[in-house]
Amino acid sequence: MELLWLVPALPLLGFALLTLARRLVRGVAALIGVGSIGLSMLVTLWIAYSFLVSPPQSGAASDTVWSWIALGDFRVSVAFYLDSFSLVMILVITIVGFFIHLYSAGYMEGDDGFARFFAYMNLFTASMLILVLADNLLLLLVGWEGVGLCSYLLIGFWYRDPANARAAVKAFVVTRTGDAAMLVGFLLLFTSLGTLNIQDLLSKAVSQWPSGSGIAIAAAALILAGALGKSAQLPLQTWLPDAMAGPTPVSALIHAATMVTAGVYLVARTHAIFALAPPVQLAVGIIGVATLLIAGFSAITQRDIKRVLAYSTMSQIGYMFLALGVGAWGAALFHFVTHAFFKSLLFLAAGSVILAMHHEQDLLKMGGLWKRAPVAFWTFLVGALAMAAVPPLISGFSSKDWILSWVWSSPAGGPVLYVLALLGVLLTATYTARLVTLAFFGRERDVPEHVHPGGALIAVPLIVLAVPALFLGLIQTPRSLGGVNLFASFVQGVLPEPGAEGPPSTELLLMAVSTLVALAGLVLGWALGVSQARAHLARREAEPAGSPLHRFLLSGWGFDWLYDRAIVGPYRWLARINQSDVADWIARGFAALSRLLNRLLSLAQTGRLRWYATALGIGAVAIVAMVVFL
Amino acid sequence: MSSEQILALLPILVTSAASVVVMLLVALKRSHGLVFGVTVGSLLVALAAIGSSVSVMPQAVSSLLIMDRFALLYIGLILAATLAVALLSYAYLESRAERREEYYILLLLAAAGSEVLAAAGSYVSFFLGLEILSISLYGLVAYRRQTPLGIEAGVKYLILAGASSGFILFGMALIYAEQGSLQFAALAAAKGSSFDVVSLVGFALIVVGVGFKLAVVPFHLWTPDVYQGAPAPVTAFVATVSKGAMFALLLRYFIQLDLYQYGAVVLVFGIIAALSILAGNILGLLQNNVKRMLAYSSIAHVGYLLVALLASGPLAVSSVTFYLIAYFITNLGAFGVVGYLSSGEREAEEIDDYRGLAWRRPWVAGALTASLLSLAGIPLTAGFIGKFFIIAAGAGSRLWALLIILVVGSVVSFFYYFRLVLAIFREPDAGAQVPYPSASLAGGIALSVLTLLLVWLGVYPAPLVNLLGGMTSGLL
Amino acid sequence: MRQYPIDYGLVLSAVLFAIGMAGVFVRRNVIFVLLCIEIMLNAAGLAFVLGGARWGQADGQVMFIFILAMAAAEVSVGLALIMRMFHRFKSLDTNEIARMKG
Amino acid sequence: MFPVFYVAGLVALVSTVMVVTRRNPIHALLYFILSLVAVAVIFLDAGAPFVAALEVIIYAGAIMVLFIFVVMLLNPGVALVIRAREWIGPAILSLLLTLGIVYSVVGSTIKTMGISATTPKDIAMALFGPYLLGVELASLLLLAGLVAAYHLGRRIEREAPARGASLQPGAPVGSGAPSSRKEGA
Repeated sequence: MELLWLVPALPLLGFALLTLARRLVRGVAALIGVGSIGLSMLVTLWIAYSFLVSPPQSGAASDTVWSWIALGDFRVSVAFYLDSFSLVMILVITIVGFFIHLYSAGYMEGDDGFARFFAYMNLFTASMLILVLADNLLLLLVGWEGVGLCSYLLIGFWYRDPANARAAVKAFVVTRTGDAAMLVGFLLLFTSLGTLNIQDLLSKAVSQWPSGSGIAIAAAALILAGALGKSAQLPLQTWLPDAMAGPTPVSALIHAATMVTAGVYLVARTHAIFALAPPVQLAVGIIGVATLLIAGFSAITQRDIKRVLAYSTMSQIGYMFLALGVGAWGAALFHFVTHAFFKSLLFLAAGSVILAMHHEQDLLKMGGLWKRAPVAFWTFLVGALAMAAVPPLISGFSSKDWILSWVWSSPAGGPVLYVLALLGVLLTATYTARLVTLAFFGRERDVPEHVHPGGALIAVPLIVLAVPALFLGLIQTPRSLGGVNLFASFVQGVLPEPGAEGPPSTELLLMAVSTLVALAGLVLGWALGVSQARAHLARREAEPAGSPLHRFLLSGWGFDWLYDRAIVGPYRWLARINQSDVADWIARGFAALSRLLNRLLSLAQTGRLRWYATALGIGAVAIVAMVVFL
Repeated sequence: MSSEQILALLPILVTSAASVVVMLLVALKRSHGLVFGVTVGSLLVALAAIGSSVSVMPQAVSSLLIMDRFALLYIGLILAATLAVALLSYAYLESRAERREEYYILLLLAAAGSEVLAAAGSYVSFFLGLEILSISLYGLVAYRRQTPLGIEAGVKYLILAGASSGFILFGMALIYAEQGSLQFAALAAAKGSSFDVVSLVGFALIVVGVGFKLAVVPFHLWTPDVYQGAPAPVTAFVATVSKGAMFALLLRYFIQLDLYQYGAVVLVFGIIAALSILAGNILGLLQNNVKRMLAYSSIAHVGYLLVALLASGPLAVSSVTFYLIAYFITNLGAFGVVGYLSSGEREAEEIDDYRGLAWRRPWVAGALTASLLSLAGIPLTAGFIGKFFIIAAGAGSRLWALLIILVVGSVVSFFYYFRLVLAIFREPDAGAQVPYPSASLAGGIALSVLTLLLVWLGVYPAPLVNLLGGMTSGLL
Repeated sequence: MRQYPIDYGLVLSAVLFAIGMAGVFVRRNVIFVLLCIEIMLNAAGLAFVLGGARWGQADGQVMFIFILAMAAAEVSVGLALIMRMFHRFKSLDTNEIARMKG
Repeated sequence: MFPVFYVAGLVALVSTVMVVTRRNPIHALLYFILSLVAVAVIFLDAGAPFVAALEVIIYAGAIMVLFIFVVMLLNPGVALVIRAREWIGPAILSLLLTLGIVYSVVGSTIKTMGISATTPKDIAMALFGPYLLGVELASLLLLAGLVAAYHLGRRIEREAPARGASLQPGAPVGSGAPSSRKEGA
């Protein structure tokens, strides 16, 4: 474990090199940028190997690098903590991160800010690694803020467009709102428990606070607020769709390996505190399921391929929060792992599609791309099936099914949450199928003559990532499908399960139901995609009207009309309500309030000396009055 | 006066003697370079003199000045900040059609006044130090006496500072008439369990004057106007040294008289702190003038400092001082960049002047960005550690309401700090490029040292924290 | 020992101070504003001297002398600045110098 | 019953109100001088003859004269001829004040007032004993005033000379005044 510090240090070194040496040859910059993560990945693999071969005695190891702040009894060190949980995290971050970096070397080839891009990406990965390895809250905060800063830098990477800059500021400010509350939560923990060390903190909390006590609820709620911001959950989710302004590999990194999963990590890491605060834990589940549904509805109506994926991330993270809410910590982590692989795959494949489309992101203008960009198509298909949770090999199926079974059987779960989650499954399958249909099948609508989906640097990461997206589910399968339990047993020590599992028959039944629902969603999504594509073509070409029968057939047996009334209409309605982002109102309200107060207070700044002097007098009178009469 | 006392006073003596020497030099020959050299040299000597003063402290020099570790620490801070201001002023003054030499006399005198404030142990030295500082500042703020804004700022500052001096004096007079002594220590001994009403009113009036100098709500209205109208290096001085000296005095006064036990006093300061944080940050929100924006941000930062002051306990003095040091470095850096980019004819104060700075002056842009990040309290800067200490101290004293306001205010402040950062990294307009003056060596050195300190304190604050723990323990 | 009305003296100084303060708030002519500040300073000086008389100390009068020095310095700088202002703005009205605001 | 305090206090009060309410700065200044004299009488009455003298000599005699000087410079149009009815107020107040002084001088001496007078010697002992450092600091204060007033008051050269412009004689205000204050303090 002595090498642990190298894991974040290598990308950090890469960042430093790339920043200091400003005029690098492209190849060298790529070598440093990708190589630092690659080395970090190798170190991580070595650590994982030794962890598995000779696990540390207490199940965890920590490594103090240096003492950062020492003030009396108060001591904060730069120290890293490794247990099976953080090991899984760093494995995913470095592996997925490495392939995203590799892909970027191809994707960003012509960009002016090539070296700058890799510098930020390295810093981003390093921050995330610091976050998950941090031994104390302060260091965790450093990683947390670093992640925020890098997301700001990367979303605004193409800063010449003011819209991108706005999106960057939005992401930063919205997540900061949650961070502020989280900071207070950390302070509450620190002052009431007297330490910043996370493990000490958790054990003290468990021993000192009774379950359901006010302080535990307050602490959990405040931490949750921070997690909601970073993980883009209701009501702080609004920054995520706009964050698409950054280059596609950035989106992949934000959505798969870093940033949005930080909230999941934080809640899972402090799960002992959440377990002491049942109302907050319930809130986690409810927020998760609400985000899952709202984001799902939004995803169905989006035209921009990356926005669909963005909303899908929100809804998938919603699953993780739902799992956290019912106490299925391990299942949440497992969904994080599978999601990291299939979502990065989806984003990178989408990036390839976008390249092929000459930076066109409108789904309605695509179509028929399956034969023009075969690598992107097949890998995207794998990712999409994983996300839609279609059995049996696909990784997303195992993790989602694990979550669903716990939602049903955990004491904190129940049928209501289960039904809502099932609706989420339907939505997920629908928007995924619609996406695939619109992008890859049907007639080519506005596809350019020459299509360049990218070279080997783009194809290789896609193919490599497709493998875990397909097969990763095998390490943790339901009992009726082999009952492999590798993952659960690996993280068991850190992330216990919420209770006893239900009988296998129930599990089988649940699995069948969810599979059926997913399949139904696929059909629905396919139909939706076909009808929308046709409508788009019809609008464009304004075909002459034929016989009624012809029109009936052209409109797809009237299904269009039916779907329009029965499904699309309500969907649209829900989505329209949500498209203006109901929850955005809170953020906007805060901004508007600040603006209003600013105007009011600015009225006082008249520039007139007489008024300034009078204000001095008013203040004097007020203070004298307070001192005398209080 | 014994030789030990003279030794203890050495930093103040050197500073005041330097002002006289500069004046004599001006009488012989006007040479900007020479005067600048003497000023910088004497400030360095005064800094070195602190080393010899340490050997004889704590030392009460008559009843007026108390040269203890606390005073010497703040004197060192004041001298270092004045040195930075002097370095930043050279190029600024050089590019201006204006007499330059008087500036250094006034700067040295203002520094001397601040040092007296930091060491004041009685109302007499409090008053005299304050007035030396104020009157030098009248001259400095209005130094651009040919420009309407300079005059406007000067008149506003003079009238309001004069009125606030009146408040302070009357408050002191009331306390003196009631207590019969002008010394803080005697008051602390005599007051027993509680103050009488007259003394309380007197104390409230002193708070008005102190609040004015610290620019806290509701005495903050002058701040943006004076910051805007004053030359940029003077603005840096007003924002840092003048406030820091006043804060040192407030801290000593607060602790010596143990004002924590008076609910009303604590409440007054709590309300002032809360209002300053909120009003300062909200006023900065839509500000397009960088100097005014930084003025509003400094109002909020004094609010943060007051939170730390109210959080009594072993962390309070250290955390106040640490934050103050971080605040000094950060604001000197920010205002220093403004001064560094201001040319003979115009101040670089509009946000558009900073557009694309990163492409035209990457190092200066780096320094400004670092300062802004530190103001915002982003980790790995001095500002973050400072804010962390404040929050830790506040949480230790369970000042939850204030902490929440502090956090809300910080969130609001990100908006305007990052607005400026964004402008810095925007593509510069091809057509309308603001002319920046040529780079100056002295200013460049000052800015690089400040930026390095800012990062160093953010990454490895432990040595300074240990030092502060030792330095300020004498007060408790 | 006669009872000298120290309290009334303090009340008088407070009233004088208040009149000066009101003048600072009300007057627009900057010369008057400066004059009103002098009234405030003088009132404070009165309070110091009376305080010194109450305790039979010289300290109050010493403080008065310092106030005198400060008033002199402030007035000389203030009047110089007012001259500058008059030359530049052709007015002594403080409302005229309100270019910076907001 | 020693009404001196009350009489002088009343005069100070009324004349101060008049200062603040006048339109003509010269009138205001005259009222202020009266107010300062009244305060000086209070000082005298309270056993502080030395500062009473300083109040008249420096405050009324020098600082206010400086004010008058500047008002005259800036505002040559100010009515310098003071009309008869404008004499009435100051005259009545001065008369009252004089009566008070006469009464106090006739009716008693400082010693019999029962308040121990502070002699100039006491003050000198305090100033150059414990407050020696304060005197030094006051000299710095005056130096600051001197330099600031010099810089601000100096005439502005039209041709904007960049460096080493010679000292212009005839600076309108400021350079002479503070040094005279210094002697007084």
